[in-house]
Amino acid sequence: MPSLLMEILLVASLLLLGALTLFNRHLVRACTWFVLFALTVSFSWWWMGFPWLASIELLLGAVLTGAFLFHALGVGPTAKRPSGLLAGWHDHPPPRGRALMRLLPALAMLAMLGLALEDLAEGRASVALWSCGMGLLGLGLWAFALHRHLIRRLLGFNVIGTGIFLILVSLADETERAAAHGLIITGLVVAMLGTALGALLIRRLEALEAQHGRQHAAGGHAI
Amino acid sequence: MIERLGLVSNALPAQAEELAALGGVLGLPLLLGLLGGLARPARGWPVAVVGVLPLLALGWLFLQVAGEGRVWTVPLGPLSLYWRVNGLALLMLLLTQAILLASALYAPTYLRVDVQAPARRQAWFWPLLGLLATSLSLIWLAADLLLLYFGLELMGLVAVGLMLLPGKADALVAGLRYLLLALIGSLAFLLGIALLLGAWGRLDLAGLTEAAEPGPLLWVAVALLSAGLLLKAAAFPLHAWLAPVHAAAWTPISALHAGLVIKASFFIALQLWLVLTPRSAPAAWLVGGLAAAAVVWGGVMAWRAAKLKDMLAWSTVSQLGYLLLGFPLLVGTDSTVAAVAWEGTWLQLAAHGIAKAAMFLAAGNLVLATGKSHLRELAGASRRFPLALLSFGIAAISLVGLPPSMGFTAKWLLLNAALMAGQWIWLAVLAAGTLLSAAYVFRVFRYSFVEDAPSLDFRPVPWSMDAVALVLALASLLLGLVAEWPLSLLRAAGGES
Amino acid sequence: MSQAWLPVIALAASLLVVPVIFALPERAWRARAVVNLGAALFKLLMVIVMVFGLYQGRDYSFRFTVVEGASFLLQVDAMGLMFAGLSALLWLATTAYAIGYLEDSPNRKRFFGFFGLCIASTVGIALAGNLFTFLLFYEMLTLSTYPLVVHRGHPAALRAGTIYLRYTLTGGLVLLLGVVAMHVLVGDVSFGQREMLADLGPDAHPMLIVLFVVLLMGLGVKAALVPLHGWLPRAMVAPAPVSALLHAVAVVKAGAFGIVRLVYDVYGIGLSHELGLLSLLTGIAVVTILYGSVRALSQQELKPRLAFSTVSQVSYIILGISLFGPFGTIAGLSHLLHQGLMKVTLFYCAGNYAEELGIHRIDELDGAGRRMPMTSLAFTVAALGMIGMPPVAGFITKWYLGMGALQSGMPWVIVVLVASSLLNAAYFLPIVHRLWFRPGPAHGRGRWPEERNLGRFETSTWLLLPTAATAMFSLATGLLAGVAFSPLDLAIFMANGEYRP
Amino acid sequence: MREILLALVPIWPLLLLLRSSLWFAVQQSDPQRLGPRPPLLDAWWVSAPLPAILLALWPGESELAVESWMLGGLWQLDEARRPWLLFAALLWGVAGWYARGYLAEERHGTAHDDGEFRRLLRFALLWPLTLAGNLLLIVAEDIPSFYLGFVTMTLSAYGLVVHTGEREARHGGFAYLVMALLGEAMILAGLLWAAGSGEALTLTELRASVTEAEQGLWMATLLWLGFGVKAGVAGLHVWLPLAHPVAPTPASAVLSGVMVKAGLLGWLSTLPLGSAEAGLAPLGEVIIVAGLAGAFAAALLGVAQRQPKAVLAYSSVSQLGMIASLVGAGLSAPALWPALAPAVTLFAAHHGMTKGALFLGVGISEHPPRLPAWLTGALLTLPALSLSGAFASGLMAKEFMKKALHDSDHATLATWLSVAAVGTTVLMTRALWRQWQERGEPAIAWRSPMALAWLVGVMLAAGVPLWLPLGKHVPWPPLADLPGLLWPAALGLGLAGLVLVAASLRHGEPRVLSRLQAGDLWWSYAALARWVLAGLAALSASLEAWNAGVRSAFGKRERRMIAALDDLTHFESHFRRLAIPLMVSVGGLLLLGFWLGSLVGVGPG
Repeated sequence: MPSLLMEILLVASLLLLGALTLFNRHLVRACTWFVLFALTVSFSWWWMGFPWLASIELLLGAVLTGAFLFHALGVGPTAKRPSGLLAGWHDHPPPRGRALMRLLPALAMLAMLGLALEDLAEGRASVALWSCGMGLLGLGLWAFALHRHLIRRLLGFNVIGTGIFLILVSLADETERAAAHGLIITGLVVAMLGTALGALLIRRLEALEAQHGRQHAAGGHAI
Repeated sequence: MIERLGLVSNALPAQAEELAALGGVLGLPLLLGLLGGLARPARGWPVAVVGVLPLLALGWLFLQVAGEGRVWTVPLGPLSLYWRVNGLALLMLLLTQAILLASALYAPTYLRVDVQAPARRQAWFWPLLGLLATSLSLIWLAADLLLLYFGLELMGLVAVGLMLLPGKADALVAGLRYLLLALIGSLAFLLGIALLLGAWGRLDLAGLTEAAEPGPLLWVAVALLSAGLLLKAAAFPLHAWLAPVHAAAWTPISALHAGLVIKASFFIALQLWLVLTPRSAPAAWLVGGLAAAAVVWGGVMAWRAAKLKDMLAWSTVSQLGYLLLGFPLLVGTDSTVAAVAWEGTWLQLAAHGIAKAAMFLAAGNLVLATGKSHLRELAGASRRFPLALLSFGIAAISLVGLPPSMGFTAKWLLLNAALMAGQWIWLAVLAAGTLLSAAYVFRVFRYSFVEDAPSLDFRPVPWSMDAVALVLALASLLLGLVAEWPLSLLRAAGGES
Repeated sequence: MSQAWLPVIALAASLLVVPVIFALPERAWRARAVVNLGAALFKLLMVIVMVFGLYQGRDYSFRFTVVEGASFLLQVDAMGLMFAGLSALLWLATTAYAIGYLEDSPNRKRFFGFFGLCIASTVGIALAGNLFTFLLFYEMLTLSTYPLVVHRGHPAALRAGTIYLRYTLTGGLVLLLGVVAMHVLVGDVSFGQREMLADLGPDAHPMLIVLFVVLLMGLGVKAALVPLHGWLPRAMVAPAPVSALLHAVAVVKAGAFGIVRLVYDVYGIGLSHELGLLSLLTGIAVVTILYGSVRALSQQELKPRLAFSTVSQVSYIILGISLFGPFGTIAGLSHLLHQGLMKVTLFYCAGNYAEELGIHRIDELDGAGRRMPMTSLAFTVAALGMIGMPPVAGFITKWYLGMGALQSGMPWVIVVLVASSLLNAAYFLPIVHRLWFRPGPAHGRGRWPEERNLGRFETSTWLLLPTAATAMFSLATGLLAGVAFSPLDLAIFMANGEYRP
Repeated sequence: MREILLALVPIWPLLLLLRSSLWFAVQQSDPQRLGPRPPLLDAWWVSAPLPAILLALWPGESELAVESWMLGGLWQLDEARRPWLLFAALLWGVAGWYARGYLAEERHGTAHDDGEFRRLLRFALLWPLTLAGNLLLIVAEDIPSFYLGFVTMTLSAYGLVVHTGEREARHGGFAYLVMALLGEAMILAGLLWAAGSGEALTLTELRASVTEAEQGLWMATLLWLGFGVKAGVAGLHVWLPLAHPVAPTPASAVLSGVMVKAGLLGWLSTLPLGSAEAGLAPLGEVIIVAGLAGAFAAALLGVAQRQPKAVLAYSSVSQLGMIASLVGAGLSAPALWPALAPAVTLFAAHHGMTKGALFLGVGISEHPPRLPAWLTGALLTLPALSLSGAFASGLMAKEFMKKALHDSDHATLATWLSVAAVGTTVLMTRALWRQWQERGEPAIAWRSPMALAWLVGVMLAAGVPLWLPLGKHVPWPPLADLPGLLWPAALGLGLAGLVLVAASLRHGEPRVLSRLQAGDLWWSYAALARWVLAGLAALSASLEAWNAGVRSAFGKRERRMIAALDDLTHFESHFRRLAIPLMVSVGGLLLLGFWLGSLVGVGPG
């Protein structure tokens, strides 16, 4: 019973944190929410009995990825105000119609997954886990399609990744756990590296554009 | 079909010697890359001397399999990894090594001559190059999804890293887009793997062949895998990231990327289809439709492109369409058709790899020599840079698919297969592709033959750069006549079913 | 050394010249001339050796597999040798001519390199032993002629080059599709294995007809059959030796030769006749002959007029082979050579006029016979040959065409022949008249457009000798048509082979 | 020896030609040099027909087969060819000799005037070439050689016709060439058709082939018309009166004397005369009618001419019409032919030599030799009388012909021919009258080549039946027949006298006559030809325009298409923006494909 309660709590908090990460208007805050989100994920791994995963998630997901995100924003321990150009740049929230349109891919993806999992999920333990994963996946995809802001897209990517990891774990048996963990670890490393590369790139881009005096141009690049 | 892929079900644990050969093929490039990063060669010849080593390792590996395909398992903790060595893998490895070696030979002089290549970034070039070689080799050799995923991710990140090396704003923006899309693509790939793992509990391809049963789950999994891979392979509607990336990248990297990197994704996708859904012809036809669209759209865009490198990048999109035709011709067709299409597809892959690499190198020489990147500014090039233009032209012959080039032989096989399968529509696609590619390629020559051009400043490039491009181009031309040789390699180690 | 290598050596002789020429520096024109002429002579020698070998019944063939079901095959038969001989002979002449023509002009290295490649492709086409190999060299020819067409690099040349490519590449593509279909249908057909298609039986006949039409469309572009001839008059902007080669030996002839191969060696004349394809060819040829002649009438410049004349004349070859019976075959095959000799002469002359006097338009030719008698004489001989006047080679063709027309039961073709002769006369004789009988600058009226005194004689010796030589040859092939190894003799030899197997 | 002579018949003139042209080449090699010119029209040059004369006089038949010559050369001199070869060669010789004198002024002018030299050089080169062609066609037995000779003669004679280069000359040459080409075309068609249907290579086989062929009548018609252009068949004769007056006199002489006979020889060589199975009788009738019509019409038109050479040309048409009617008789009544053939040959030779002498006489009347006027006049009148059939060879030929026709159902033809002779007489009178009016002052020595050649020509012409190796004896007409033979001449003279008197009374010539230009139908032909040519040109131009139109339309469409494509490239940014949705939809699409696949159950094997 407590495990079920805990499960529901975790799922709810993960979804909530994910949504906050993705849709918070304030970028620095969104990044902060992301760190919290990663911590929660790490906790979930630990709680499910995967301490290795939990520690790696803690290190790569929460600490390093968070650090790189803040680096991209230009927020550091010394400078409280974000100095990155991107931090000051906001997506204009799209009109509602378009926002709903952008939801379509996410829904399609979820539908596909639902179709696939229909006959598979029965008898497997953690329905909550994969539904949480699917929720995160949907949210992430929507955000990714909706936003054009680079950092937000990086965030979206990380959230989607987490969703997929959750689904993966939910589907894997005891016997397949090793393979699943291999995949997840690889994925985590890739996500971290990707974020790191993205963050470094953003900084470099800013430096270049500051050099050339093309303010705001970076945001103008459709990415 | 499984036999062609070398995926025999009786996997044997790898012996020490075999393991060493495998390690040599995978590890040597990485080692040499690190070495290169430390030494930063300024001339081509040390690279040439050292670059032979991976080839030797490859030869050793070839001796290990001694004429038939093998699948080895290598235990890694609780996991056991599956490796497949057969004719196809060897052919791909050879292609990889050849193009890599050419790029590596070209690079020192290029980096020295191109003033815009900062020294600090040059240091990154060599290790990344080694890493790319390793990841590619991994993909060719991997026989389970975990290894494939690992290789794919590694290759994707390294490719982005290489693309970003010039450090110019355009390159960065394009590279960022590439990075994000590649990451999303690999997520889709991962999701597909997750489904497969969940359903059948195993990731080795040979095992999956036996275990997988058609049904919504398999379909969704393969659809997700394919979508992710097609995004990485720059297949038609998902190709948008490709051209800007190439326009800004360093020449040898463009050559590698167009020649090998996107092919790896295609390779995995085709392999998965053949393993998991070898009978779903209608879906393969849909891919064929994408292929047709790719051929036409890529061709049109290349034709209208104003810059030389853009043109080449778009031509990659178009040529990838030819490769995607392998899907309808290989999936769900009978074995005689498949036999021809099989050879045609891989030959096309090799042909495009070599020819495109040669074209990029030659184009790089032209751009470097004129200092201009627009087609129009090539006026009079035929008089001033005959060698670069000649290399470009010879490679273009293969690209267009005119005899006696490799591209022609591949197209010949594909046409044969299409006719044998009664799929006439692909004839039209190949024909349109040929005409479009001729149209865009000959634009270059048209401009280069202009005689009354103003005499611009230009600096001749060192001969070694021209030589590398020329050798690659000649290879793409002459291997068409002796195509039986690569094809026999393809058949040799277990390709024949 | 095995006999199989002889065709390979012949091919390599012209192919290996190319890298040598590209390696030589631009200024080394003497070395280049030596290499060029040496290779041309060597190739001529090889062809002669092979001709003798063939008459002694030796079998030269060289084969290796390219991909499964398609092999690279060089083989020597009478038809191929005839074409190889033509190309070898005219290569020699044209090389000499080109050396003179391009004296002191830029990009000679490039020119001669691609020139050699062009001829190598022609030899390849001649010696190709199956459709696949033929296609290989056919496309190579397209590519190697493009730089020659655009050689001058001015907008008109570039435009012409683009149009040339549009036509020929499309044609090559169509041919490729046809050849692939042929391979799928019956596999690798060596030239001469006619029974393979005949054995397919009547069910395959509709398919075979469609295939024939496809292949014909592919080949017809190069053979300049109406309505696929549009590139030819445009390609006139090329330098004179190129035009000469394009019209007389390489491109146009390659197309015509391909059609000859298609009819005789792939389908076999019997099957072609049975399928009614010969009538189709006759129709196309007749239309082309008349259309080309009519269009030539209204051309005011020399080279376009010659170009349309080529359109018309090449179809004589097609007409010849489309007439069922040995005489038609003889006419078609011998015209392959005759037209080459005569047309090359005409183009040399046009080049001489342009180089020496700057003449491009026909009305500038008044009285040129007095200034350049040798050239004008050569022109007259070749023009009379084109009209079909004896004793120039063209008469032999016309004679056998007439014979063939009756043999195949189509006497109306004679009307076409006569009409074409009259039209030919109508556009050639005025030129001849202007040359000899109209007073012009040589008589003190007006000035030549751009006179340059190129040599001791009427013009440079390099230009004059090939012109005179080919004119002599076209006269001799007609006058001494009965001599052994003359084109007519070869054609009769082949026709006997076709009809009395 | 005979074979060598036979080979030399066409080759000797060509060697002479080569000699002159080599001289010229030496000249050309140094254009700056204006030293002494090589002598043109020298004695060697005149010797061109010598081998032919020798051969014709050499007894015995000869044959020369050269396998490698074109399609297999076969040259022959048999008894049928001998008279033709002899009279042709003789006339060529006489005319050549005459030309040396006639062109003496030009010859002297060459030293100073380069243009003059070139013009004469052209004459000197083309003369032997024409000669070679003419002689070749006589000795040729294989069709290609025959046709080669015919074409060579026809084409190179153009150069002789336009020798002076004046406007009339160019026009005459044009008429000549156009009609000749028309003739060549018909000959070629007929030859190809006939030879093709019987796979014939020699003229004998050709005649057999025409006999046997189903459409023999049409082949024969083509050949008749084709050679008829040369032989002046009514309607196709128009070039004769145009070309003759403008050509230099020696050229006119050979043109009218020998070359038009080539057409006649063409008929004899290609039409199956005397063969009963040929079934060409209808054609024969047509030929007779056309011949007679030509004979009369030409006489009428000729009288109206002012130029003596034009009158003589019309007379040639008239005479050739007569000969043609004899040939027609041979076709319509094959049995008659063996008797008729020698008559035709004799008539042809007689006309050739006489007409040659008459033409040479025109030059003589312009530049009379220093001889007594009565002698010159008599010598000028002699061939005229002969041609009218009132004297010498004419009388004998007429008698011979009448005899041949006598006891057949074509006896009426003889009467018609006699009536035509009236016209000839009138024409002769007219010609002599015009010559008298335009006579020049005696200027040249009687020993000069011109005068001597003329004298020889007149003598030879007068005695044709005596020396012509006809193989048959030509008897003198018995006195009893004379009135029957002479009345046309008498009547003609009377008529001419009347006309003369009338003319002298009216002081001048009737205007009707002056309106009849030389060349009669040519002018309407020219109009027709212009119309046809204009039509062709218009067709060609409209094709050109259509082509250009299509091209520009294509060009426009191409530009529009390229613009559209350029627009389309902007669409690319959508792909960039929508990458993720596109990826998902590709996935969905594939899923759909798999689902469809399971529905259809596709999957062979």
